[in-house]
Amino acid sequence: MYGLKAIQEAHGWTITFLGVSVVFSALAFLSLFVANLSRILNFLDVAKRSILERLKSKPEVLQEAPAPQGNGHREVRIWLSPHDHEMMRYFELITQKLGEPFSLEEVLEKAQDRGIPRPHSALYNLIKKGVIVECRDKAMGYYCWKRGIDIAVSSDDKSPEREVAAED
Amino acid sequence: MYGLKAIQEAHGWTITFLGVSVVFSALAFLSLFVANLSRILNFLDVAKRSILERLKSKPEVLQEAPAPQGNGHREVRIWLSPHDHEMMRYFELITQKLGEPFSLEEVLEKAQDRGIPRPHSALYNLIKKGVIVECRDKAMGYYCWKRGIDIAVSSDDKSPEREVAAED
Amino acid sequence: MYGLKAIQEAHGWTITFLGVSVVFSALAFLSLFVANLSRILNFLDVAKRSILERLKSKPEVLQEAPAPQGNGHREVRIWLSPHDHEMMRYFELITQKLGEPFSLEEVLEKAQDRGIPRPHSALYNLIKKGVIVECRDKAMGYYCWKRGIDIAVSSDDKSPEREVAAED
Amino acid sequence: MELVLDFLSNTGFALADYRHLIMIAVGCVFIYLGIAKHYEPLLLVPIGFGILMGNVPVFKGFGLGIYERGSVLNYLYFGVRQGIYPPLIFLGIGAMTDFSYMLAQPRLILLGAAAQIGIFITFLCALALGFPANEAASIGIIGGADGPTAIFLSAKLAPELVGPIAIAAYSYMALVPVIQPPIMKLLTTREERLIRMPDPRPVSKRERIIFPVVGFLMCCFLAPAALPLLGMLFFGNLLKECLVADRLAQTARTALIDIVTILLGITVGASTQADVFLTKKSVGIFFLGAASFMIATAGGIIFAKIMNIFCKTKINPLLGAAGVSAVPDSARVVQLIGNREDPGNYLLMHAMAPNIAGVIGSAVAAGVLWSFMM
Amino acid sequence: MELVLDFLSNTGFALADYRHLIMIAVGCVFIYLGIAKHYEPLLLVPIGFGILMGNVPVFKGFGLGIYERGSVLNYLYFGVRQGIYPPLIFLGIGAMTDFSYMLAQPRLILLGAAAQIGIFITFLCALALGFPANEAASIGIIGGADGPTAIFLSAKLAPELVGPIAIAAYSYMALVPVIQPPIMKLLTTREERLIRMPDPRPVSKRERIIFPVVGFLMCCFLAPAALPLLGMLFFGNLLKECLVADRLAQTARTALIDIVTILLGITVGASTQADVFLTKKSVGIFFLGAASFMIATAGGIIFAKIMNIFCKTKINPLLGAAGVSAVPDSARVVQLIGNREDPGNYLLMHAMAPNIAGVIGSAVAAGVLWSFMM
Amino acid sequence: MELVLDFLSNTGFALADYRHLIMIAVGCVFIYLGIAKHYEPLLLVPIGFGILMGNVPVFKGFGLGIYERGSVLNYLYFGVRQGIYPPLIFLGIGAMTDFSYMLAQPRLILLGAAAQIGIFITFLCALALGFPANEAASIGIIGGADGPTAIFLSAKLAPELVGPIAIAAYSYMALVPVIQPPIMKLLTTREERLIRMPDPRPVSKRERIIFPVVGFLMCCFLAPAALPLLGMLFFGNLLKECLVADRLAQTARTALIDIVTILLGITVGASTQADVFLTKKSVGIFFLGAASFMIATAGGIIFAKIMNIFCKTKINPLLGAAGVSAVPDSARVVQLIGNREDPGNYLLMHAMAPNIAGVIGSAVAAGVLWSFMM
Ligand code: NA
Ligand code: NA
Ligand code: NA
Repeated sequence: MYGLKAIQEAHGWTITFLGVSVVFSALAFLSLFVANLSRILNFLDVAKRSILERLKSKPEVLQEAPAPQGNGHREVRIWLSPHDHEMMRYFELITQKLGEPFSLEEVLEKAQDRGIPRPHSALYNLIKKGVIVECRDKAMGYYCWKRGIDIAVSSDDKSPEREVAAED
Repeated sequence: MYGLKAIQEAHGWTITFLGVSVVFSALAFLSLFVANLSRILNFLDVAKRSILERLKSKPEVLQEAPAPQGNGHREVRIWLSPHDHEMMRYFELITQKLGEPFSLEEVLEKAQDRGIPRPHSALYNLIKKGVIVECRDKAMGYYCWKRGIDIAVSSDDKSPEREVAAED
Repeated sequence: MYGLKAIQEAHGWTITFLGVSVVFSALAFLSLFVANLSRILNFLDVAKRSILERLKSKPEVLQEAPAPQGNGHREVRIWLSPHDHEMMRYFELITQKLGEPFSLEEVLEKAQDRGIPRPHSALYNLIKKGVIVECRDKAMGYYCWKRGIDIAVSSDDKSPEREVAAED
Repeated sequence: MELVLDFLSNTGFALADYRHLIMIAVGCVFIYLGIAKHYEPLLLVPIGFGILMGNVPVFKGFGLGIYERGSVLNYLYFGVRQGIYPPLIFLGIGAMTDFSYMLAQPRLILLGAAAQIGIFITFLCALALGFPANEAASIGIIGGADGPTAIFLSAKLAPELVGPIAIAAYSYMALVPVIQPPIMKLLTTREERLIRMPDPRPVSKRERIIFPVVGFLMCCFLAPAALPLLGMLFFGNLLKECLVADRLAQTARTALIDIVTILLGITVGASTQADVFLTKKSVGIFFLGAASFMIATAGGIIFAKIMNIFCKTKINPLLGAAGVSAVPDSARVVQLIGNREDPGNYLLMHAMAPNIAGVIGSAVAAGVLWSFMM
Repeated sequence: MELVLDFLSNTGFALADYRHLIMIAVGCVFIYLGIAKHYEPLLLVPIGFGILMGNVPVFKGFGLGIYERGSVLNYLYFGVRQGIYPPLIFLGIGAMTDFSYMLAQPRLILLGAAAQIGIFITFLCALALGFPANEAASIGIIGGADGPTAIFLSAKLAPELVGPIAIAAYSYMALVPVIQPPIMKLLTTREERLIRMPDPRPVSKRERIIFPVVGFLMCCFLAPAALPLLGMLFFGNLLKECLVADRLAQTARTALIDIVTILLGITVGASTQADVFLTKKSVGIFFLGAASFMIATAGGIIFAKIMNIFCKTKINPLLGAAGVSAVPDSARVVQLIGNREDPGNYLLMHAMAPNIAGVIGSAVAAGVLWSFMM
Repeated sequence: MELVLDFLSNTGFALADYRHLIMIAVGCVFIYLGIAKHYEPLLLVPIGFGILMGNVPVFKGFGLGIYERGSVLNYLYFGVRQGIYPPLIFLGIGAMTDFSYMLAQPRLILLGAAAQIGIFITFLCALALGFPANEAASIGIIGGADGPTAIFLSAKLAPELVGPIAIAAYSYMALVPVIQPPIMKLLTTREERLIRMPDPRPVSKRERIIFPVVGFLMCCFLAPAALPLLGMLFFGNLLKECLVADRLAQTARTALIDIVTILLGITVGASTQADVFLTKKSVGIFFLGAASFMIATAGGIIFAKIMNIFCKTKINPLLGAAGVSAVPDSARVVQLIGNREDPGNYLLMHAMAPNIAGVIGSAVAAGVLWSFMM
């Protein structure tokens, strides 16, 4: 069978109509979703921040490690911006693999492999804040995570995430 | 069954005779072919060159990008030796992967990985001839392919391919 | 079926008893073996050394390449400690892959990849003893194995293996 | 003596006929195009050598040919015949592709949909020319310009046509720099080709992680039959973007995809055994395949021009041509053509958006076609 | 028109019911935990996405579902169903694991045996709750805290439960930092947690080469059914330690294990198809699995305390908790808890000894259980 | 109680007899030779450990042994039994081997042909000793000194002999530095051993690309049955030399060949299950295999001496010994022996020519033998 008759016999028109519709609607849905995704996320961020701001007027701290349990070791509280806190989580992940104590060079190398943005400055921040310290007793030139500290996340910092996103 | 009788029964002699013949003829053919391969290629090269030489006496250009279409951008014509032209094609392949603008170091590294002979001098040639230029407007220290030029291949150059082959 | 009856029906108690016994005995055997492994090896080493010591009082050489066959090339005999000899075997393995002549840097890199302990000092030893020499006739800056020498293993050296083991 | 003659009559020299020689020549051309012209070398070289391997004349029944049970090539071909290799390749593609160009410019996604019109028009043409529906669908998918999708669909619908369809698809994908430019110039004015696109906005990490999950669910709820292809594509991309599973993404985009590409290339090539391949049908497939590519290119461009009627910020209609997928060749062609008119116009990264959308689009189209043929 | 309706009735939107949505939510939670919480991301992300792929609603009989013959997922699932993937993963684990911590402290090996008590007590509980013996054994092995072993045993004994058992095992392995600490604190005094362990002695290269050979023979003479798992584990380790075959070890611990992990993760995830997974049995499995983990943790700790009665050099009983394997998470938890009490107490490398012994122990336990069910 | 006894009677300790112990000792010797003596460690270590795995005594019918359907080892052995692994290894070898030494010195190719005489003479001897033709051919191929080829041919012709033949082939390949030197010294004079070869000419890139294509067609037209092995060998080499597909060559010579080597080694080792392996036939195979190696070595050397009668530029007859393949060990032995006489005589790169030609030669010989046995 040939020609239009063959097309009709094989439901050619219906299939084509449905096929084109499905392809277009699938990609149109995707397009719509993508177009609004950043808006949705931004909205959620704003909502989260406004709630946090309201909370901050009272307890001043967003997220906090469990309170010191009377063993005298956890007297230091270190404030990190949300961005630094996120970076800290990444570096924790990396150092878990490398083991402690770790060399900064290795950590930076891994961080670059994983595409973490601006690892040098992030690592420098963590050292400056005292979250990562040189562990002299164990091995000169190697670094450890500071034990016995509370990490608190402050929200009054400007959120640096967008800047980062603009770069990577 | 044992002994010569077993051999005969299993067509041992025929198989051995045929086997040895086939192995020898296969490798002898290969040997012959290999022995003459470079001669054949050289002959083809010479033939090609002599034809090109004859053509060159007239149009002076072997291969040419499409003529400038009146948009004023394609006024420059750059002459490359066949060898440089071949090198240009390799580097184009590499930079397609790296994206533009590219850093020379990355390009050289890739070129070495791929075993391209003497990449430094080849790249230097292309920059000297102006085929690759520093793209200052985009990113300092990075290079681009020069747009709006005609690449022409000259055949009057001595063919440097043999020298290269002698080295790798 | 439920409860204890189901357990009994399925030979639950026997399986559990046997299972726990087998797991424990397997790991206890392993534990015993591991605990004694180093002792066994040490004992074998001591035995071997004492036998060698006794032999050394006579022939002075443990292991020796076949004697020079009158071709005048094998007049030099080089004494290596067992440890250096082991190192030599590793480097031979590496250089077989790299081909001769080899660059020291490449060899060291490979050695580090393979986790050979303290490759720099080992390689330096071999060069100092003249087992590896610079091959000036072939390629400046590249090294070869010295030809025409006899390698002899001396046992009067302190065995450095334990020191090494203590480090890696 | 009889044995000698018997042996000689089973050498390739005795068994060869003109069809083997034609196919061997075709194989050599593939290898030449891949190596000397750099057209999709990662596919043309394996397929070309596969064509040689499939067309060395062998005695049938000996267990050497790709269509004989128990031969090595037959085992390796299993992954083609059952559609296993294409999803694994999609996994690798997902793990190496940066979707952020697409996320940054959602409206360009529609161009990737428009170019799929080539698939369906070719499907209709094939029906009209008398091909049965399952073969017509497999032929149409050539216009998707996506090798793994074409192999997957034809393995499911018309297994005996996998060879010609794959060869046609990869040939035209390799010839994208030859096929597309004339159509692009014909359908656009110089003014249109000079349109510059605004820089894409940066895309945050969170968006890039959420997209493959939601995108997968959206597409596969609409077209469940696209599951094996799109599932793996989006999964690969999630592995890449989530960073924490980077070692898996790394393997997926190197060892895994390379191994599968080698096996797929060599067996697809070998499946072009002369007696199966050199038929009238193959000629039809090649003609329809070419038409499919051209219609797809035109579809993308024309749709971009239609969008320009409604959009304030104009789209450079050349980008429509990138909707046929053929990643990343057609994007590169767009860049090239745009660059010729205006050396400062960098279209490449914009063209990646419809390019990747085209991959998704043709996988969805394959899913729809498949679900109708069952 | 009929065709249109027919098509629409086969989209995911029409076919979905609440169970699909539950499972999709579960998949998203897995992905979230893996990416945001860094819980075993190499497994939770693939399994999570696999759950999505297995629970996009598809028409049965179409050849898409993981349990339908001839579907791509079904072919990839073959390696799970036949227990082929787990030994290959063990090969990679062997090639990446340093056994020397265990060799240095042989008495800690026993802690790895003690923690396997969880397997057998759970087995008894499951029997008592009415599970047939083969299912009870497969449920018990969850307490081995070792994904590949659990998948291997349930593939052999109760293939229809592979999905829930694997999901339970990996969930709890991911939740080790949540499950173990309270039990560890409950069962130890502060003084015990403060015990510092002496530095492990160095282990020579010869010991490290001889161990995998002899260890393999010992374990497999006692429990031959552990052969596929332990053979590959010790073989991988021999490749690593012998140095001369390092390129094989290198591939085993990168490309090979990564490819198998991807395929295992995605198919184990997809095997949780809603109608197979959301059953009363699964609920029972999850409860028993949790119990199994807790009992195992307790078993290791209590055994360490018993050993302390007889040993002169005391063992920090926290190390007992590392006997459940879950490499290396439970070792890390031990380090963490020990560190909280005494920031200078480095338990991690000591905890690696029972951790690895626990892997061997649960493989032996799996062998024993398997041999009784045949 | 019965269950306890039943269990105990199924442990390895109860099931073991002297044959298992012999084989375990053999496995340990293989591992020792590989690790301590550096003899072909990439093969001896996996095969040695495989021998251990295959000879842990297990209850037959339980689904653990390599010859039992459904066991993990049985699935992995599939690639050996069907001859799938050897071509994949050849692919990797092609992608890592530099053919240019051979291209530079075509006359040395003939030495690679001459050494194959060992295959055929051994074939005749085996026939004379009463082996049936298919087994005799499989035994003869041991003299090809090429593991994958030997496994491929015996998998096709005499599957039950794969174990002993592979073990014999790899043993003698590992022992090349022991077997060859005396023969080399016996058959050559000091003057001959002192012959220095002229430096090979440089080979252009075009030659290196054209060779694998034409070489493949030539060999496989003559001996079509060598297609799976030679096709993959030349294909791998084309991938390597064409540069544009380098990432595929890179994977073929690392991840792919390593994975296949691991699986082949471990299963070939395990296929030496005591009751199948320790037979009179195996003893015969080992004797004939050794003879085969010696004849092959002698064949290559004598042929080189014959060629010297006709050639102006003399060939160092030691190079003939490299014709037995055993890449690159026999080439290294040639270098070593040549070096002993004259420390300035670098024969290694010359020896690579007959070495590689020997690989091609034995694959052709395997093809011819196979085609006669069908
Ligand atoms: Na497309
Ligand atoms: Na465990
Ligand atoms: Na050979």
